Amino acid sequence: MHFNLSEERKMLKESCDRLLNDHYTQYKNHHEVSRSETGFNKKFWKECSEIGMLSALISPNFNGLGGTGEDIMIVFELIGKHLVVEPFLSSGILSITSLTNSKDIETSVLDEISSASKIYAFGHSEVDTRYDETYIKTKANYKNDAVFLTGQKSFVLNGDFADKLICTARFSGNDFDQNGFGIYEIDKTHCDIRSYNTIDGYRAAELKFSETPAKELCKNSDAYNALLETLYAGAFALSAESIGAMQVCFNMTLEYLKTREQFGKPIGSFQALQHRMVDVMIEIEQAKSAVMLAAGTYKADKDTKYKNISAAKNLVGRAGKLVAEECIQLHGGIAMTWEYNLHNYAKRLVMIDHLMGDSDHHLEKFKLYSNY
Amino acid sequence: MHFNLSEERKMLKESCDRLLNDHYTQYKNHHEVSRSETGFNKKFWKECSEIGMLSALISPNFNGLGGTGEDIMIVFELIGKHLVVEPFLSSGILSITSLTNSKDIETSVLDEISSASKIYAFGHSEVDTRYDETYIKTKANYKNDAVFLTGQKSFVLNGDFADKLICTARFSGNDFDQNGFGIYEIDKTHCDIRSYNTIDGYRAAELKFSETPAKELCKNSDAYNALLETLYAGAFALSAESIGAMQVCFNMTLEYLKTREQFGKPIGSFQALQHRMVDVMIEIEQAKSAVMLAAGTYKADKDTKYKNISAAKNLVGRAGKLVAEECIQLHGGIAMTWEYNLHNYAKRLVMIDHLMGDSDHHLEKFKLYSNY
Amino acid sequence: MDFNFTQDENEFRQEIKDWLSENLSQRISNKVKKFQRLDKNDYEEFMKALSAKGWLAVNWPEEHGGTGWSNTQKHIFEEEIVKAGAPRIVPFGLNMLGPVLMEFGNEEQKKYYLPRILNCDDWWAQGYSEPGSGSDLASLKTKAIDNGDHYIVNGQKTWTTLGQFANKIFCLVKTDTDCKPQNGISFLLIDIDSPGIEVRPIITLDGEHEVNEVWLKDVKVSKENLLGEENKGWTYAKYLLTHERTGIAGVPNSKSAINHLKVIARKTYKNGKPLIQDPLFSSQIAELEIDLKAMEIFNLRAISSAESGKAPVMESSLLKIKGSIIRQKTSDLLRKAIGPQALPYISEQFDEGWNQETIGPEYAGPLAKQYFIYRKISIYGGSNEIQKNIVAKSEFRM
Amino acid sequence: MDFNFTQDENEFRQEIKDWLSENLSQRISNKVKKFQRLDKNDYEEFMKALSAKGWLAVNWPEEHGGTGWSNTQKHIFEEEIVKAGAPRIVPFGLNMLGPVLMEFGNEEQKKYYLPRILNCDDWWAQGYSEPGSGSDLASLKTKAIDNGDHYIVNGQKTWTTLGQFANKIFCLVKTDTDCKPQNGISFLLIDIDSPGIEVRPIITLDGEHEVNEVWLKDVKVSKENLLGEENKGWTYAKYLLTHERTGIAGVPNSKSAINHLKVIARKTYKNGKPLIQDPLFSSQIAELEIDLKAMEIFNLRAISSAESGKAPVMESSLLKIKGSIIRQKTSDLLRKAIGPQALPYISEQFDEGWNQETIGPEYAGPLAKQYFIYRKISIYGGSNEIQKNIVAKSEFRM
Repeated sequence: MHFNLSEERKMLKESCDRLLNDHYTQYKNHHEVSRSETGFNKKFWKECSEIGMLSALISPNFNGLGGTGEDIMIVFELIGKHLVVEPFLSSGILSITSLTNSKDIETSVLDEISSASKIYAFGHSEVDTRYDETYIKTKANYKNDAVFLTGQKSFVLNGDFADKLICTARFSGNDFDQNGFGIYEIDKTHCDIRSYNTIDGYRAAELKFSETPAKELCKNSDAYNALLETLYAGAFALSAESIGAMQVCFNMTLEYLKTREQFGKPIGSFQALQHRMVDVMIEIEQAKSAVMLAAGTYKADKDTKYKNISAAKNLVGRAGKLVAEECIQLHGGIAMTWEYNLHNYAKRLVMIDHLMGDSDHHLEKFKLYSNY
Repeated sequence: MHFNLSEERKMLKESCDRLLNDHYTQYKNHHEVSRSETGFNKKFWKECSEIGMLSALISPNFNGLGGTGEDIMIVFELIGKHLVVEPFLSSGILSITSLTNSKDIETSVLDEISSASKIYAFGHSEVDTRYDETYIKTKANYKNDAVFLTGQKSFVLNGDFADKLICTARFSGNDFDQNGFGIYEIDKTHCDIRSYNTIDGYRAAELKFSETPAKELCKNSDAYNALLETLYAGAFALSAESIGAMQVCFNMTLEYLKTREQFGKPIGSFQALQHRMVDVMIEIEQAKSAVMLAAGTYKADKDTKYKNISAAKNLVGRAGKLVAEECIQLHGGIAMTWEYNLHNYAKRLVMIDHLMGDSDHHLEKFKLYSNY
Repeated sequence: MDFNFTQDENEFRQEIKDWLSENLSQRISNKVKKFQRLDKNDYEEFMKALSAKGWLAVNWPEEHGGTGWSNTQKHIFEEEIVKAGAPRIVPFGLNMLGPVLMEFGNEEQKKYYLPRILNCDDWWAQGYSEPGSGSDLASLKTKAIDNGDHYIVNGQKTWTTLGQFANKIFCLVKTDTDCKPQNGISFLLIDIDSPGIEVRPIITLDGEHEVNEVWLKDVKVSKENLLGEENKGWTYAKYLLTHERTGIAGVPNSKSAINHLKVIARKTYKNGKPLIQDPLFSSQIAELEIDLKAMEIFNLRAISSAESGKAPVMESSLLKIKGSIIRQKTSDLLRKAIGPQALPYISEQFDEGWNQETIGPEYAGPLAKQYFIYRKISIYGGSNEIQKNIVAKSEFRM
Repeated sequence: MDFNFTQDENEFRQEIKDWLSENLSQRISNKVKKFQRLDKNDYEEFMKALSAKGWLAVNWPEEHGGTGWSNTQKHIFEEEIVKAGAPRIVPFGLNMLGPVLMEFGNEEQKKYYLPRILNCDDWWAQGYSEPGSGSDLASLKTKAIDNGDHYIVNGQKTWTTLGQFANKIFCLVKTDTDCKPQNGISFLLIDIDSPGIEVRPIITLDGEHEVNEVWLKDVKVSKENLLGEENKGWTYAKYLLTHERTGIAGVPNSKSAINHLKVIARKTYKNGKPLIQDPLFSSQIAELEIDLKAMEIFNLRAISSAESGKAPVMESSLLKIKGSIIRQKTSDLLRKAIGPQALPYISEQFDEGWNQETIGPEYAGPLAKQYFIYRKISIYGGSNEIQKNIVAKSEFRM
């Protein structure tokens, strides 16, 4: 048993960190990038692909160079550390996972993604879905050999600038059925797209379809399984991302406590604040540990895998909120300003809890997979 | 609107406090009293009655001198302050409430209780009842004009030295039915009694009956209503008792923080401890306020009454645990010794949560009565 | 002990309600309820109406044009204006400067300034905090140098709420640096359009402009504008800070926020059932509601004890702490309730008259933003940590 | 990163299991599982069996008769003995004094004392804490006065765990009072039956006798029994405290406690359903279980980093804090689970061989008692507050 990264992975981590560091100078421009017309930086995205950050997310079975829990953890911790707005989650994790869990997928499709020549988005959440896994109202209408989608996906990360959209739609059963839905691919050009920014400075879109021609990727139990794999892959990647952001918050706060003076001494010399910093530190270490456990069992049987990812997402949700709230409070007024970078990390930490199931949702899932 | 006690009640409070103070010198002997053969102090009990502490719990309609929420609050805060083991709760609140909510009750019975010439106990909880209000397995068997009880009541406060026992038993329906049970009076001599001490130094008993002759006090919806009134009266009195005990814990801890030195200064000068004391202080004030609200609406419509008592019992449960745990922790080692009196208060605070519904139970009841 | 409002108090409440329903414009209360941005006119429209009715200076004695209301009446009034969705009554002139002027100002100052506050002629800003001294007033650096009949003021103030609308600012300045810091502070009343003053916006983490920095460079301030005595400003500043804090717990705001939360939890579904029926989520709401009910009584106890003449200093600090926790937890549950609907941020939604379709229900729009900005509640006006220090010092005597 | 135990480690675990099933008597493990009082023989029976097998001195190097095991092996061993319901290995001689002797003792002392610890000939007690110095060792007052070839010791030690069974005690004493407190401390090895020593019981809040006061009055201690150099005791004391803290989180104990909790929550009914299906209660268990799973990995990370030579000082403190919180929360849920069944306290239930009927299920008996006594976990061995101070000082450098 050991917890060290292999030499190879250390190198991956270092080269990615360097690239991200250069690009996101002072980590200050993620709002600008995501508010730009394109919504992401194409050149940078290409560079990420070139140093292997995308193929690190794909298993060798599909022509990738990674795809293990550890690879995903490394990449997404860095994404959290640098507040990267490029579509790693939507194209790199959600779309790739749903594609690789579909039938007869061609490796060339994945190559397009990993080479950054195509961007995919994944649409599942509808306006009322909240975190219900199979609450799908978008309709799939089969006519002869073709299928057409009608409905609305409200919270599609990077859904505006993606080339292709993968989404869930229902062809039978009631709105909650685990059966009777499929995963489909549709072309961006066939959707009514409304683009918006999220409160934490990322990019998403609401997509409307009306009898839009689609391509079936899988359906029924295959679709259910692929959907679960996708949602859990997303929850796992977000958990790792959260760790990166927590660490930045902690470091910024520690630095501030050492330099900011009140009543003639650094505020970090006040015992009440020190003790709260230790509480924060403990929860960050706990969250890290939970993510490591999920990473280590990412290829295990599904019950174990899902249980540990739900544990991680639950803990990361709780810890992320604690870190966000305590780091703001320990800073005081300056943390309330737009100018000071902390709020961007705090927002990301909290909003991660709004994606792919919040801490309450994953607590229930943990119970489910632990046979409570 | 005002929160002051009337002159009359101030006098009641002061005279009771004086009596209890004299008796429970240094508040150190409640274990001895409850471990004595009688289980309580007869002389003291008589004195309590003489200064009106018992009739303060009974409404003028039944020949008492009080019985309002405020009266009960005043008496039970003092009981908590002095860790009184005499049967105020069992005889003074639970039995009186169940009797006054029964049909055709004679005032003379209540006079016997308030004059301390008879002690009643109330038995509802069976071994598996937990806090379920109507989970009753003890059987009532009606034969001609008579009724006989068979079963077991496991957690009867002061059930060993009481003269009479009032208890619930079921004559029809399933174990959980709100109908089909009654409240009965039986004679102590007809029970198999096993006496024991509780972890917090009080006295209770397990009672077994087998075709024991009983007297019906009420049944069906009357019994259900009387039972709810009784359980809520108990929950309210315990909430007030908790406030008295919390205040003692807080004062002891504050005193200790001021006098105990470590690293060359009083430990109370450490900011981290000060801040935690403030947190404790806030929750005590909150708990007091919730109990006052419940006292003020003790005669209101049942939904309002029960909602506010459940709110108080929930908050007192949470606050009591916080006070118990924090006061021990802030003391350190000395609080772990039998010799130092704090543990008796801490134990009482925590065990109050095990009587008449814990904080989770009352949270659910609060939701019920608030139409969630 | 008596929990009921008197007949008179109930009638008083009805009078407030009736007046509000006629005099608070639908336009403004709509903006407030939708968390839209208020401009100077919005505030002034409502305050002028109150002023005309004689209800603006809630905390002032009648001799100065105040209401002379009891604390209970003030509490009722506050509850009703929050319920009605009124904008808040801007407190800097009315509740901060006003009482200090009455206590320590000279006759001319009182005669000149008090009516102007009452008539909304002046909009005062607060010049207390400085970049280096958040909670530590004694360390302030803005200096006023005696220059005959006037001072020359140099320095910087910050966290000046709504300073962009102000024409006046009251400032704590150092007039003596050779003594204990507390002894060298004076209290100046300054025109904000004096040459050398610049008000610069601070954009807060929600992207909004409500607070400001105020830069003072060689600003000439006549000695007539000194409040009270030179170097006694510390006393006035403390008087201002401890005066009138009955509303500090924010009970009416939390009440309406929890109601809002329950409405949303009824409209939001989880596993096919309203979220309010979800055992875990509803328990979080219920616990909060219990805490709030208790705090409401705690607050009334403090009000009632103030009524009988005791200054509720310790209670104010405890209520400020608990009040901030409850407001923040409510905003936390609000954002949690709506799940992914918390994600979209459409800044235009918070402009008056915006009527496009939202992503998700309209109520979802402000909730995440609100959660983040409400972090300030435990920071401003003396952070919760400072409040705890105050209580420890005054109550524990440690 | 690799989470799997190696083949060797798995075999090692099996070997431990097998040995325990044959060598740990049913009688003792029953007492442990029922939380009954252990006497000196119970401890020694198990420890002597381990000693005979060569497994007693888990943390000692092989040259001194230790196992020479890796940290991972120690961790596995610890897990298995907890699972099996073994009494704890009394640590005062083995894990506290032993390492200090090896590092700082002279040859004679090592030759004499180490084998006696290994063979359970000596039962050591710890003489660190004093009534006035809980967490503040520098302030201790027990004095040793130089009297030629021996010292005369006077003072009082407290919190001496299982001191009633000990025949030896190691004590920190002041040998110089004219210097900085830390510089005047010496480390003495003392026979507990020396004239002038009295061991008095401290009854803890659960009514049990596990800790003691040790009074020393004019106790003669030969200078041969000085460990290391005079006035260097502070160094040895710190060495002792920081040495070997991998088990500090109590992971195996919490694991078996949570399993116990889940078993009880399956047997206990609420509204006609097993309590483990109650959404609120099961969520509290699940959150705790998630925390524990995370802490187990955190603990393994610390062990693995210690394996590669880094002293996990900061991790030890964090694990001690979190470990105590998890154990205490588990004991809290255990008492909550059983409702009124937590009330009865029958002291005789905790004596060996007691077989009367209980009030409520047998497992209910110890749960409230355990909850109260487990408050000590966040107090002893350096309270959580002291741990936080240590982390702040060492990691934050503040």
